[in-house]
Amino acid sequence: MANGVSDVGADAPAGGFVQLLTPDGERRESVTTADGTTYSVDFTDEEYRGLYHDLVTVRRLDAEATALQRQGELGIWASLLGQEAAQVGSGRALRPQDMAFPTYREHGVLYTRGIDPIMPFGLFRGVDQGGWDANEHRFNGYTIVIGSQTLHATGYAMGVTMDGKTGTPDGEAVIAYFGDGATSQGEVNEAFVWAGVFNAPMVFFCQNNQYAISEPLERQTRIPLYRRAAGFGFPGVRIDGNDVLASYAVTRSALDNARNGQGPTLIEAYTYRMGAHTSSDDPTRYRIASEVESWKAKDPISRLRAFLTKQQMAGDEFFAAVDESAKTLALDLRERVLAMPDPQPVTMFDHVYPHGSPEVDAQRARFADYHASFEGSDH
Amino acid sequence: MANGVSDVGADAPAGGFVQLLTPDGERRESVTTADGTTYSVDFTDEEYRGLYHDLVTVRRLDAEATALQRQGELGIWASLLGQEAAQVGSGRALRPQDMAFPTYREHGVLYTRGIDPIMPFGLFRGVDQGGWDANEHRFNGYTIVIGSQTLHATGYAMGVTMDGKTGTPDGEAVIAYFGDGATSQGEVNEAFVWAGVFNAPMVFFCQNNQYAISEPLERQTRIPLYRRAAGFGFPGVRIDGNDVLASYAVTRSALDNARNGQGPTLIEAYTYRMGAHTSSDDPTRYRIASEVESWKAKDPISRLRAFLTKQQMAGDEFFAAVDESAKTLALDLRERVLAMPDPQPVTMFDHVYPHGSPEVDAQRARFADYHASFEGSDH
Amino acid sequence: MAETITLGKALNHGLRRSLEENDKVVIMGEDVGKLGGVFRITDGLQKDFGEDRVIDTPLAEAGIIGTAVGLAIRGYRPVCEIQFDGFVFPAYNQIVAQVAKMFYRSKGNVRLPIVIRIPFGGGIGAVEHHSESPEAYFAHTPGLKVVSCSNPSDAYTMIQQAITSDDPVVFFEPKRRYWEKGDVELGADLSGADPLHAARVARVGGDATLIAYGPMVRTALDAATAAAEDGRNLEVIDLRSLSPVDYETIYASVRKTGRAVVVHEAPGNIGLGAELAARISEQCFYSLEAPVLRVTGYDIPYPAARMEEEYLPDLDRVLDAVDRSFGW
Amino acid sequence: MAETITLGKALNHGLRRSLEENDKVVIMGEDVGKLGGVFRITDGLQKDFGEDRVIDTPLAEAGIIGTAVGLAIRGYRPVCEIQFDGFVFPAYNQIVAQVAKMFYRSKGNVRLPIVIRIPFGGGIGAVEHHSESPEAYFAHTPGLKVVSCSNPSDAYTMIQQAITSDDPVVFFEPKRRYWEKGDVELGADLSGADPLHAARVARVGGDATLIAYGPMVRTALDAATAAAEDGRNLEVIDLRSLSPVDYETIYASVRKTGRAVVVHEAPGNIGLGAELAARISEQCFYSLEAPVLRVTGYDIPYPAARMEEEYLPDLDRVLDAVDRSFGW
Ligand SMILES: Cc1ncc(C[n+]2csc(CCOP(=O)(O)OP(=O)(O)O)c2C)c(N)n1
Ligand SMILES: Cc1ncc(C[n+]2csc(CCOP(=O)(O)OP(=O)(O)O)c2C)c(N)n1
Ligand SMILES: [Mg+2]
Ligand SMILES: [Mg+2]
Repeated sequence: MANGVSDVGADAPAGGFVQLLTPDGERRESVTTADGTTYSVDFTDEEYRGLYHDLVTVRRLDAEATALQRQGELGIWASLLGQEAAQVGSGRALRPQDMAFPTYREHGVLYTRGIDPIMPFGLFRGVDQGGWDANEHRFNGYTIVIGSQTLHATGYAMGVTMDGKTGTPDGEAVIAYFGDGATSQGEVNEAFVWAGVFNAPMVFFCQNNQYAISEPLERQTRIPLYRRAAGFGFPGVRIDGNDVLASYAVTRSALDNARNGQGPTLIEAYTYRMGAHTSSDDPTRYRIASEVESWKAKDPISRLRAFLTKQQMAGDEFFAAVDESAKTLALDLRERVLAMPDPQPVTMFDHVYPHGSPEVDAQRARFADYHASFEGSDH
Repeated sequence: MANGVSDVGADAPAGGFVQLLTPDGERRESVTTADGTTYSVDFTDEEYRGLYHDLVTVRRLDAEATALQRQGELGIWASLLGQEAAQVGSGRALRPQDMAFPTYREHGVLYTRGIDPIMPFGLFRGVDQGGWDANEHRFNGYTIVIGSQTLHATGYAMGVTMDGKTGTPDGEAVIAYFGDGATSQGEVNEAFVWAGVFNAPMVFFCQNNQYAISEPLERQTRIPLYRRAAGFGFPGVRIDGNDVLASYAVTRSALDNARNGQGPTLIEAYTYRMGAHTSSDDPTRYRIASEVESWKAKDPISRLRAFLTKQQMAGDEFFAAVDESAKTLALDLRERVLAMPDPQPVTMFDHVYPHGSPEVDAQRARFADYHASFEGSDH
Repeated sequence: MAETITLGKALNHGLRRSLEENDKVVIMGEDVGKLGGVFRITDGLQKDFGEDRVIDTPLAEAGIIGTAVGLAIRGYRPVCEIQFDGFVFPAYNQIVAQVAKMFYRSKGNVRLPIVIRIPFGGGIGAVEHHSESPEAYFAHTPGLKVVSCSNPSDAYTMIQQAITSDDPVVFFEPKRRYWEKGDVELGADLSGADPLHAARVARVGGDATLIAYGPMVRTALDAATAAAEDGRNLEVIDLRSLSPVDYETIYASVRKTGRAVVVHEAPGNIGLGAELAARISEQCFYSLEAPVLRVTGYDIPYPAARMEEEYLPDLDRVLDAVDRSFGW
Repeated sequence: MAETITLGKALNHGLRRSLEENDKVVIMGEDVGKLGGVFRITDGLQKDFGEDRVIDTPLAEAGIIGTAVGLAIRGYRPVCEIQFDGFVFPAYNQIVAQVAKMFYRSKGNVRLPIVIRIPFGGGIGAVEHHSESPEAYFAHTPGLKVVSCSNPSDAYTMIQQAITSDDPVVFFEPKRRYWEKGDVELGADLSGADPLHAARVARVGGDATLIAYGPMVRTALDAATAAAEDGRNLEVIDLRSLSPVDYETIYASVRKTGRAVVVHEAPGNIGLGAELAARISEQCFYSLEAPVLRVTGYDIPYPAARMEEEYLPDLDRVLDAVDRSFGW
């Protein structure tokens, strides 16, 4: 129940965080938090390289999306730049049976679930609003209204318990993603209430990227966010969100606690949004370049690269190959995004109700008639 | 910032509470909580007797209201039976310049503000919906939608700060009342967020009477409620809500902290709703008689009476006089409630908008015409 | 076997049967367990089906609906009770932005078979927030289906139909009619019942059409009885479904009678009556002998209990409107 | 001095003047400070008036409105920004149960001079929740006044009038028109302006009446221009106030033209157009040559951006309705 304030790395915020890989690429064997929990990872060289591969790939895909947006091919893009470690680490920590509830920024988590990265592009291009099957992908639809998905995740987790799928090492667990700004929403706090009362098998994963659009963290709280959990009766742990190993280790542990029947955990991944909030945003209006600069030194990818290099797990050839494969994937993505067909306008009448509605049917029919009346004219 | 878990009285819940007067009427000189705060009171004999007077009076008035409801003179009544100490103690702790935001049950607080106890009876009788001037009485309207008033109180407290009325011993402070059930509402948690971020000069006073209608506390939380505050960055203190001295001492201290610019405090008054939720409720469906019985032994009035007797501050004559004066007040209240005129139906069109509305005016006029058309008929 | 039971009891039976027939059905809300809800609609269900099927939730309406969404994604069929009409608003965001839209957003991949039960309307002498008629807020929202029952038999079948349906349904219960009795065929096969979205001609007549739903159906029927004494034969339509509305039944009636009066408790301005009047005016333009008239609550907050009788549409106001229609 | 500025800039000027003239006026919302709001409507105001007057709030809409209520009780005049239409719902409970009702509940003792600014409507190619038209949810609620501006000059005066008013006002801003320019008399005395609740005849004509508000006024005017080429002279009414509606202006027009078409982006079902159609049908029963027709959004969730042009009423659909009216 105690809060997981860990030993303080040189770059840690007051109160510390769990860090297994320093910005310089130094590996700490393990970290033990104040409540006595020890976090570590036990990866093979191949797995370390795999994480690097993921980080580079999701960053590259993100960059491609940013470019597509600038070229007018996407209506908007919510970049994950800077948050790759938080997402890849936590995403890789999920077991296949687990269920994730993202916001609109979890492209990295999506990728780690083995989902085709094009999946959310319909939404950002404006051809649909997501449109995927949450259960098929064990990955809920992107949720735009801040915080709402945390309640969905909690209800889903209650269902996991009701289905008898907790209490064993191969039970199911649920993870809900949200931002620092979201912690102010009533609904998110209600999710904390519910999760506590029903001992829901879930992990609340808060990516504290220091901003909610233009508003810095102190507009949402005067104490570190991970401490919120204690007020609801479950543990909160802060991690170095730019450290993929810490993100993996702590999320894996929290998920396993959940699946074993030990209830919820809040993880605050302390990170930074390196880019704009979305492509519509202009961060120069509210933050100074030196702040961004200082976070560059904590980059999640370069530290893993330094580590791999020092440990001689990988060399230039590997890094080049990873860049190349990421680029190939990105270019493939680009092509497929450009090829996305515009939806037939009449399809906007589809999927309003599972059982349909005579009213919607009538409107669809009138719409079709009306548009047919223009056929051949210059409309 | 630490939570105020105090030494544990024999009847205290796990984790303890601040108690200055035991159920047997034993006085503890002072109590020091884990964070080093010492709570005490320094009352004259007259003041002790005054508190007793208040407790008895508000209970008697409450009983009269219950009777009036049973006789069909009130539509509903929300009894404070059992919660007199929490309300009188905290209410007396308010300074004249302070502002209170009640729920629908704070008749005792209302009384301690020197307000005519008939004020809320229009609401319960159904002749109006409260209808008083919040600022004139430094006592907001009764709020029925659970939790909403906590945000109003927080906004008001922000205004106090903006007016420069904090930071000195004669600054203003704000108190918001709510129940254990209310702590689950998103809006209440948003009030905690706001109060923390804006360091609002306020006290959140939660009367944990163990039930939200039929639902016991464990449906709202798995840890003590006072600990919620720590998650938002301000202190939480639990008090023996049946001890008027603890209620006074801790509330006074928290209010003074607020007015001095030290920000918010959450007080959990651990108490018990001895009666039904409201006159519409049937508590036998969800709680056992022995539970109620066990709380009778912790009655807020009998312990103060025992104390006054032991300390020879008061004797039978005084107690009889108090009963008599309470009775007189209650009978006067009864008479005045019975004399409350039914509202003229056409007044339902009043006060929809400060600046009026042609639409409402037109409807009022049609209403008047329509009813005039029945004049002289047997309608 | 037909039994004569109250509307409240009929709902209780319908919920019980739904719990029996599909173990994915769960009931959730404030005080729905031991207490059986403040109106006892879920009386005895927790005892018989357990705390996992009939769930006393924390006191937060957004939480109730938001977790129901998650349970529905998981494959459950939550039936959520909102304690009173005036307390649905904390859940409004979840209802209009999530419940109503997830099927659309997911291109039909995610169904949310959620029923949101709301006791609504006035006439019980209650304090503020306990007597409101918020149905238009939901009926205006695409993606939600909205229904209201008016009698025990419909209560029994419609609640089961709503639970069986994969559409999200907001189910308005006429709280002042909870204690009114009627015959109910308990255990009857639902396939024989009227479809959930069909209106019903509750009384056949040829002179004018009264359109009502929920608590006002009784009022409309009483008005029709009174009008019959004056020699006016009124047709009464019980809408049953507020979104979508079964317009064909309405148009057929109005084309026959040439006059229509819509009755509801909710404020008139942009209420359901506005839509009905607009549609009827358009679709029955050449049949109408008089404009469609509305008898509704006034455009003021719901007043204190001692004024509610004058606020609520009653027999006299309905008859007055009928008179005005004939006087046009 | 008249200046040619955008609607967004006009609002900014109006807010600035309100902040200058009454130090009880405070602006609050998400990102309204340094960023100046996502649409820059509050640009520069925090810099000039300080963090106590222009308040970046935590990310919670119920909190914004709920604390505004408290500030108003304290004597402040909060102007709350809701970032987008689709994000007002977490605050819905505070708006309909508190803001709308406190004056009534308190028998006129507690005034809440709160303005809730909501950029609304579609046409900007945005993702879900950023293009909605929720005005009917508020206009149906007694106790709220609801307005919408359609051009820079109105934007400038109406925002000031709303802030000066003691009524709680929901102020809908046509976001797709933020960048459209018009002449504004900056600094003009408000007493010379149209009252906040008056509709305006935006174009005089005798053949049919188009009724619109907010973003659709431009569309209606364009349609009228196009119709003029076909020899049809359309009158265009800009409602400006959605609750209450200035019906006298509307009735006068429709009695003159005999035909009315209402245009709005919101779904048609129980939208503002329903009320207008119902009222006009009743009050102009003998003047109407054809039923009141409505051109609105469809009764579906707001679709993905690449379909929104077909969803939104446009010049062609308005003209089509005018044709249908004449064809009746
Ligand atoms: C209820 C609601 N209010 C406002 C918005 C507009 N909005 C979109 S993102 C955002 C900031 C979110 O901040 P945070 O939770 O920290 O997540 P981040 O974007 O930084 O990942 C806001 C205010 C919204 N989407 N939903
Ligand atoms: C938003 C809302 N939901 C439901 C209700 C119905 N209701 C009235 S009192 C109550 C229980 C309140 O419990 P608590 O906060 O513990 O206060 P208490 O009545 O015990 O003093 C409920 C559910 C309400 N008034 N408001
Ligand atoms: Mg953030
Ligand atoms: Mg309680």
